[in-house]
Amino acid sequence: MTETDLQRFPPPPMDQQERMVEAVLFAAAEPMSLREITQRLPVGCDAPEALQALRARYDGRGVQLLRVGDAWAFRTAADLGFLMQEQTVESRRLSRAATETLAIIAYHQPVTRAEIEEIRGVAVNRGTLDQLIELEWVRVGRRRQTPGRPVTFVVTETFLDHFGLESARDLPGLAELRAAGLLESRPPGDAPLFPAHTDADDDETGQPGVPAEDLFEDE
Amino acid sequence: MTETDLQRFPPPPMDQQERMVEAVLFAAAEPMSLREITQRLPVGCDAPEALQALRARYDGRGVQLLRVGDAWAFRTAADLGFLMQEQTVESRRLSRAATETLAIIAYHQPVTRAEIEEIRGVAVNRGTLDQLIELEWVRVGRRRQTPGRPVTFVVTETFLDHFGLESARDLPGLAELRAAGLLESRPPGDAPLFPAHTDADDDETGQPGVPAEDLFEDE
Amino acid sequence: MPDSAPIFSRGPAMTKVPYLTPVPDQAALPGLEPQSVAERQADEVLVVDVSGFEGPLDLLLTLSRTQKVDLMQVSVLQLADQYLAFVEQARALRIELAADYLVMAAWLAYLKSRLLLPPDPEAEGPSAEDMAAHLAFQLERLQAMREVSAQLMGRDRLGHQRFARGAPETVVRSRQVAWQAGLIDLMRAYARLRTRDEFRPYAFDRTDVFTMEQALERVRGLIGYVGDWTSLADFLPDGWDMDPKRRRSATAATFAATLELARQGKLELRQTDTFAPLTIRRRPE
Repeated sequence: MTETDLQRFPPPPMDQQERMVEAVLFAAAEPMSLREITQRLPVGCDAPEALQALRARYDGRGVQLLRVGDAWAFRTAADLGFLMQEQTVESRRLSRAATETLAIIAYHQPVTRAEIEEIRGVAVNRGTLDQLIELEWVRVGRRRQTPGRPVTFVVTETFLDHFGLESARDLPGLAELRAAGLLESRPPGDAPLFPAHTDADDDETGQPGVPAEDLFEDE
Repeated sequence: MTETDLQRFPPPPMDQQERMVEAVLFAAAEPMSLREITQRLPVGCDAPEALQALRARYDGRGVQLLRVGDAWAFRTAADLGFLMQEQTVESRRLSRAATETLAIIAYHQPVTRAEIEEIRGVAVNRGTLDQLIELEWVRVGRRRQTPGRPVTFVVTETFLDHFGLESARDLPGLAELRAAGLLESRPPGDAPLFPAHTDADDDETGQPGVPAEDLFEDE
Repeated sequence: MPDSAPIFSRGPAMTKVPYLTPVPDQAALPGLEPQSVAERQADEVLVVDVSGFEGPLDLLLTLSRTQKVDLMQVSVLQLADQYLAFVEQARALRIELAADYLVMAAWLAYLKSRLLLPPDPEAEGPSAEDMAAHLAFQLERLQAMREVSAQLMGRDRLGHQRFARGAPETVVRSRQVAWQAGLIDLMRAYARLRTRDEFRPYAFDRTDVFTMEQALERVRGLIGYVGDWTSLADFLPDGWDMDPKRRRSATAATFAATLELARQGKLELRQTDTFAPLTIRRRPE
């Protein structure tokens, strides 16, 4: 876009931009990324500013503008959930293995299957990961650059949306767990290896000694 | 509901009722009637009043609270309907067949399908002509007054617009094409083998835009 | 090795809490009837629905709760004893434990012996205390994950407490394909088509072009009769000397032909002065 274009079509005033973002997001069921929103607006619009104004406007309302990762969505206020009982989705109860695995992926991401098994002390049932992936709460991340190049698992935007989290950094208790060293693979004072779970036919030689600093950095 | 019930569970304040209606309508899959809304609210709520307040609140916003028959629903403001269209413009090169067919029509119009096929040396795919017609670059012209009365094809105003031509007569002739180095068989700068290429070439090229009757008498 | 938690084959797997379930009466073997309340309680702790556990670590975690201390203060020695007793009991009950549980039992027995014996200064690798600390860490970490997973599932979830727009408005997705074709493409295509024709009949439909082949043929035929210097112009074919366009073409072709024949040694070519007429003659034998 050139200077000339901008001059020829000046962006609409901010209150109009806010209305536009409101309309676009209200109409969508799924969170929309900043990029998608911008694409739908006339040229030259400032979507981030409009979003901030809109979020403030809906503060305390029955519907809230929420940030979900890089995306935005309107969702009903959680305190009014009781009004929507008819609409409650009766989701299949997740097994303990599934919820634990989900938590481990969320708090330790990106995490390899071997690391999950090391934490739980038991082999990860293939179906458990499948279920989480099918729910679109978990997806495959980048391969770990260690021998065997095991795949890692990370949580998705759908996960954030489902659990009402702005980002993976907002996971409950994350800071405390990190401070307690419980997101490390070793106790704080360094330590020995433990036979724990050794799966002979598991070639995911995930390296449990990855520093936790880079957690959440890349997703 | 009795007096006692009302006293025991006083209805929430109006601003809360408004929030509730807002959330309920937002989450509803269908427009909701006053009765349905009332049923969803706590006992003692005044749905009509909450709806009026809510309607006023959304007045002028990007989303409007509308009455749809006997029911209520949120809808995108009518003036923002254009935002509900996602236009993805995808640039694609016209296929070689289409380009050639278009060129023949432009240079020889009005031209019949049989004539196009004769020049190209291959059958013209129906889809190719359809595509050019759909693009509004080509339209059907008058029928040729020859046996079978075949339809002819001509280029359109849109075509001239797109290609920046005043008329099809402005299409460069073969000699000009050659001068511009557009003849692939003879790269520019390559000395001609024969003392050919005099102005005589233009006779053979056929003047652009000239009716092609004499070129295709055998059709 | 099985892919899932070990299941021992006593009826359907029980996955619901509490994980500790007393042995049903009929399952109690003769000779194992507990005598006292204390013993009976101990048995209830130990005799466990294995299928309720998600591996040895989970079992250890459950056992550690009986110590009623913070996990950091858990006595690994005591835990090892409890675990080994559990495995013993399971064996007594002829419950087949999966390999995972046995590996853990062996390791715990080893750890226990290391913890009890005075440290061997020669021993390599981690000390028994480090190993015990790591086990405590693992238990604590698993416990932490278990707690946050409960917190996570207890959040206001979409479709439970929070809802998306129930009637999302359809976005009309018009995928516009902008077909790219410039005038250049058009002209190139046309030129391609036309030159394809052009090369087949190349020279034939050129009425005003005298080709070098024609000139060669003509000069080659005539040169035999020309013993003396003769002007090049005299070699031009009839009818090609009047129209300037045709004359230029014929002259050029004839000149090119004489050059070629001169190169072949068939004739000689002479020009007495700048711009003077070109003359040719057969090369003397």
